[in-house]
Amino acid sequence: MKIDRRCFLSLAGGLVAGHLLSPVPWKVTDDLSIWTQNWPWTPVPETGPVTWKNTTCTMCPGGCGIKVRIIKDRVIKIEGREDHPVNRGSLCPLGYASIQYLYGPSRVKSPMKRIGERGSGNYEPITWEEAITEVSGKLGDLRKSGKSHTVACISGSDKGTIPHLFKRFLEAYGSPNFIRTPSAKDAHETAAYLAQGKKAQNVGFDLENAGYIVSFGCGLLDGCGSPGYQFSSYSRFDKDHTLVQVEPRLSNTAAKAKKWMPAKPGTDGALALGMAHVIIKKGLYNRNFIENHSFGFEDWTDDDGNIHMGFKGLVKGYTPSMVSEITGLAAGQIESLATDFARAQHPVAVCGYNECTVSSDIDKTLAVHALNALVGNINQPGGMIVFSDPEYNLPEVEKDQIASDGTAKPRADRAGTAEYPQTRYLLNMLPETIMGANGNDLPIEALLVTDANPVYTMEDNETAQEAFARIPFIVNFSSFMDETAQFADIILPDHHFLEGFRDVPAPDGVGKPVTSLSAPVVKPLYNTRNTGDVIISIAKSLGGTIDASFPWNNYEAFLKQAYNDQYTDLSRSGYVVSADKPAPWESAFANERGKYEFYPTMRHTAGNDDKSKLPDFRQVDIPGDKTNDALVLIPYKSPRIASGAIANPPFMTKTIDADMLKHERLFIQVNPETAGKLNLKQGDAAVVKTPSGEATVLVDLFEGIMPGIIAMPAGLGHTAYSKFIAGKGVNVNALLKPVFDPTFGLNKAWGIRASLQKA
Amino acid sequence: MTTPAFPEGVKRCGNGQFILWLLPAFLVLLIAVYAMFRVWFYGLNQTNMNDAYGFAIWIWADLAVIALGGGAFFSGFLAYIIGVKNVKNIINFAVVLGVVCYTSALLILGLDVGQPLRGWFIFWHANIHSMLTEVAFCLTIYLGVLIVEFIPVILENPKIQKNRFFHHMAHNMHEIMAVFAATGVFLSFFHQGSLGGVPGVLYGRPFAFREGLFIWPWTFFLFTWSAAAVGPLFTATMCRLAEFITGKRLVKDDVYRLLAKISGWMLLTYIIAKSIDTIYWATVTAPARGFTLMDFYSNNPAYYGIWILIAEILICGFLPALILITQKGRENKKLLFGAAILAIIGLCINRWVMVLQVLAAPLKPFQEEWFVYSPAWTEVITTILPVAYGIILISLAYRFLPLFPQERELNP
Amino acid sequence: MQKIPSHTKARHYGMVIDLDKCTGCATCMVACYSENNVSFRDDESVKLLSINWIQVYKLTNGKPFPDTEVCYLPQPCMQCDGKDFGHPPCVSVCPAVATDFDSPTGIVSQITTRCFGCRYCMAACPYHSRKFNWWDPVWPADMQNYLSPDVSPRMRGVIEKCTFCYHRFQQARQKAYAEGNPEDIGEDDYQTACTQACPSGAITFGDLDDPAHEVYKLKNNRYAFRLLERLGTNPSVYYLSTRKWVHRACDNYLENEEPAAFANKQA
Amino acid sequence: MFPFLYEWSWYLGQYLFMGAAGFAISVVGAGLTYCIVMSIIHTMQEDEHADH
Repeated sequence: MKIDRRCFLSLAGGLVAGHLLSPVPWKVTDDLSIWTQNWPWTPVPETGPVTWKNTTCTMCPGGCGIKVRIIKDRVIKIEGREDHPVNRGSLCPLGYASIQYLYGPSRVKSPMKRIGERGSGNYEPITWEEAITEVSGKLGDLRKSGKSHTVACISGSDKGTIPHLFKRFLEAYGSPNFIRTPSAKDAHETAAYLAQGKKAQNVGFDLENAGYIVSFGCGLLDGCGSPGYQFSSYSRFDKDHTLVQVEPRLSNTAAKAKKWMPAKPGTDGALALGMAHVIIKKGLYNRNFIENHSFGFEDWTDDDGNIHMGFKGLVKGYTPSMVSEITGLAAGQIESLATDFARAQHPVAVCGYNECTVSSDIDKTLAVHALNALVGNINQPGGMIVFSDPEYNLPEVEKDQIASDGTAKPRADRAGTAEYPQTRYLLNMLPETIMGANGNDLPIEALLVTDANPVYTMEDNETAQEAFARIPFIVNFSSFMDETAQFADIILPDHHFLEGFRDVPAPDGVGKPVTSLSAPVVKPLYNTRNTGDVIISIAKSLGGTIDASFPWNNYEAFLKQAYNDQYTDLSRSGYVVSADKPAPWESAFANERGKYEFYPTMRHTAGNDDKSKLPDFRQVDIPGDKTNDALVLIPYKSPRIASGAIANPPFMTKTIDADMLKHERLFIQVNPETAGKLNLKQGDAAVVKTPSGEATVLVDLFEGIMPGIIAMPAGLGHTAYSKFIAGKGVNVNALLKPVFDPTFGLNKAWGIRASLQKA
Repeated sequence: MTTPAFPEGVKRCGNGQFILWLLPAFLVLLIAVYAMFRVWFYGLNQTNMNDAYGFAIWIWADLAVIALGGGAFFSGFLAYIIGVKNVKNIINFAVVLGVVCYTSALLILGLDVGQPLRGWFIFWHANIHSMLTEVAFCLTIYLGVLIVEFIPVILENPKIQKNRFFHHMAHNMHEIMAVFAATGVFLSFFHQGSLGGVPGVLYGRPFAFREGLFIWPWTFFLFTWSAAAVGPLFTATMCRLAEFITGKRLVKDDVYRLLAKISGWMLLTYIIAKSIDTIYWATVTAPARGFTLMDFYSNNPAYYGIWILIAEILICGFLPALILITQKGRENKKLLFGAAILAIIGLCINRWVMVLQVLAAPLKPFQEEWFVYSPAWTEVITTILPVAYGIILISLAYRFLPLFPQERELNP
Repeated sequence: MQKIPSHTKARHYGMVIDLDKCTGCATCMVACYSENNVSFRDDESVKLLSINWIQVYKLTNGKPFPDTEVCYLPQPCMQCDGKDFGHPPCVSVCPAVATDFDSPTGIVSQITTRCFGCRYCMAACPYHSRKFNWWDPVWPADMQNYLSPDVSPRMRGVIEKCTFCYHRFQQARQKAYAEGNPEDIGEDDYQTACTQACPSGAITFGDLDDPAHEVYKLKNNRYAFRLLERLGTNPSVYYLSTRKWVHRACDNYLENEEPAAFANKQA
Repeated sequence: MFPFLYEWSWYLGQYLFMGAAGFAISVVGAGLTYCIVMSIIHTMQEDEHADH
């Protein structure tokens, strides 16, 4: 048969019809839908027996106990540990999301050596042996050339055995430069030292037993301090509890407070003095404490017969009407706040712990501490608690001549020098020092960075970055590819906290001496090592007295020895509370009078008059010029943005509200009244300019912010990590600038003058 | 030009001109098909829809196209069941238009679902409570009916007629067309209605929600009624457009006038019912849920506010209805088709409002802002696709099939 | 829709969220992502494209400084009972029975492998609780390792939503069966991930009909109300707030109307 | 759609809906079959005529 067109068509038609009548189309349709239900690119998680393991979260200094759900060596979920004394079941979003860091794209998977420009992120993997040889070789060379004191370590904390190992290493090596990153601890430690006489004390607040909390700008419910502790305390509040928030912006804490008192920013000290004025005037202070355990309340006469003004004399001038003028709050409001506070059960005044504005104003901190002293609520249930770190049971450091000489040299950050004798760490000073030095004589030749991300977190960020760029050799111990890691020459990645051991003492702001243990719940996923082990290895390869100062085979052995007989408890229950009760008044104060000094006699001051010793209110002159920069920019903390050394994991960024971030653009909060004057509408693009820098932002009209003030969230504007956080928003630290306290060197700035213009 | 492939006794343009005429339509079709495959391959992220606008321009186009394609069922109803003879002169064209509209509608539905390969679940795992299930069933079966109605028209092509079987087939199908038409009317009634039910049953959406009869909200009946009223006007308008393009008269004016008269009265009754429905909704249904009428028409970011309601009911409702029911209005062709176009716009506005404004209107008082959406190019081009595809199919049908029985007589 | 099997005790799970307590920290959201394998993308700032089973909204009273107040409102799927316990707005519209009302628990289910993505339920839900998978979910690096086997990851093109952590109910029920007392699912045996996670203790979960459960007491609180209650959706999620403006912000009222909790006061 | 599927429930609405759908399909199907059969018969009759 000849195949003509007709024949072909009928054949084709027949074939189609035949198939249509067969089960083939039905089968294909069915199979296709089954395929869509099992797409190979949609993961099917493997199932298996479930185990739960307890450990401690170290994503922030909060020290929360967590329980980890594990299936077949896979970490499935993290939840708060109900039986942990810090967080009692509560846990912040960062804790929940930290599994994303374990598996996430920003992990550093092996030791790395930089091959590209600083900040370019170009690294090549090297072996641990190579890495340690390189680092110890460099450090050995410096030491030999008499430059051991030019090695510094920047650490996010100075508590716990890992920072201790670094301190110990520097001591044996011969450098005084262990530097802690700025935090609320700076002011609290200093104030506690000045009033109570003991250095390096932990200052916490017993929020779980407090009845009336006056918070001077603390982001108690905004994710500052120890969120788990603060949230769990708050969760137990009932109608008899009162939280008063003093802050110019309606933060989450202010929104949940019984009373929000929007005092002008930077006037908290005056308000505290005003409250003291009312309390003293009405005689509502704790007579027992004032009479028997305090000094300098009344005017006093020194051994030379000079009469000095007491605290009472100081606050005499701070009448409600005068304080009202300074703070912008109504006089009646101030008076009733003071009265309610003093009359309440377990009143406590809290300040600091607002990690995005590390404003370490010693006067303000002393004034707030004094409020607690006035109502006799120091080391009392529901009060301000002061306690020491656990003491480690360790052998002395062996020092050779180089070590002794090196450690005796002045610190590169000028802390503890004649200039700032009462301050322990002054990281903010470092950039200036480095930039001021000439190229051959750098104060820092090598830098070790652990648990910190100063390239991101430091204010006046651009200068800080320039300074870091001048440091010839940077070693970073970060588990993640953060901004500082991108500056490093060598990265020696630590384990994720779910993979390694570490102790977690004295969580930020927590009113009890808890030490927790972070223990591995899964085997290390990548070629990482515990930083403790790495330090010991470096020490060993440097040899000599340095090696001799580290007689441990590994970090675990060191940890066990450090905690000695407490270690069993620590590893069994995951935490120890080192004292049931805080030190009683009789033994709490370590100064020569053994009393709480309202008049801090030890205080290092420029002049020697009473007013400069006493916590008088001194307005901080923030950077910027008043006429051109008519607004004031303050950073704010959101519980949905991790603003510390560690950036947001994807889950947290997912929770950020649409009025905070739009694609890569950040919103700046502006009062509608202010915006009206500037002709700005909701969503407008605008340029914010400060003496430190400028950025393009979007305008968010928010009634809850004081007119004239503009606020930006801290924790965005990262350039490193992964695409899930990098390039989103603006780093507020790049717009801020520190103001140094003339006698303490600490940063007193609570904001910066700024201008805002339509882009 | 005439060839044996063309209907008997009519003139058609040359092949070159015909291809040139189809070229732009083919171009649009090509881009639209590309967009379609993008959507199928990459998923609905290729559109600008979001979680507030789960339904968007496609669903509006779908509803509008089905309503306008309603001309097929209603003229079928008039021609075969009521027996209005004169309608038969335009019924073939109405059927072709119907086929275009309904195939487009199904195509859009296939495009709009997130998992097209599971689309058949709507039949297999049917939830009979869902208006969408009712739509899917009736729509699919009705499309079958339309194709059955279209087959004899195809078979009437002179070349095909030479085949005796097809000749008889065409004849036999014509014989029992009333049965098909009746089934079609039955199905159409339900799917036009259930399309109205789609928004009407949404009791979580007070802008759309209506009380009703048994399981059917009032929108069910309003949608059917409006499709029946405006569908034939659309058929007539498209026919007039074809006359304009071909430069020939295709149906006698009395056919237009007849359709206009029927549609006019239908439209008037519809718009009265719609007004009553709107008033009841504005004064009883919505206030019971805490809404005033103006809540639905204020702060709309598209600025049209209450005007959209005025446009729909007065300008595109009562006005064309009043024109069409008066003899003078029908006598004047410009007025007649002006009114028809207004009515068509009115119908499209109604479907627009019932799909998009329903989703745009804020519900939670703490979210005062309207949800805004602008379609992506993929959505726009695939929404235009039916037009291009319609032009092609209708052109081919016109060229090769005897769509207009009066054409020979009118163009000697 | 379905008959309750006679051997199973009918429960009516619901939630009470204290808005005066909620701090807007979003821990519930993150805990939910982690519990339910919710996917994420690099840009999540467009909330209408972002998958959240529970979403925290920010409400303000609109008053100028310093009388401004802010209230946070966490909103999961309301698990509406709809008219006559069983007809939530979304369930009756789903053409393929991919979502159903589970009478034994009062929970609205979502079968993602059944759903073909018509999004009619999304249009039906006044709360925007239903989220569409516009993209294929991707877990970068080794993140697939943290996925929980209890909840199937969803594929592109389907709707997903809060299920009140139904897998936890199943686990509790299994445990109860294993212990030989299938009826005995206590309040603590079944809690949703967000309830457990809330660090402020603002969320309470349990059987709304069981007087022994905390939610029973709380839902009868004078200041309890439900979101958009007047639509007749009959949600199983209750909110508490003593503030009138919050009540007003959560439902629609004509000018002369007052929220129920405050209208009675005057009478 | 069928009683053996999960979503089937034994009640009037289900019968009405599926009944109506089935009815419409049957009518159209039957009509079409009738036409085809009749056309075949007619064509064959014609062929017989032609043969004569």
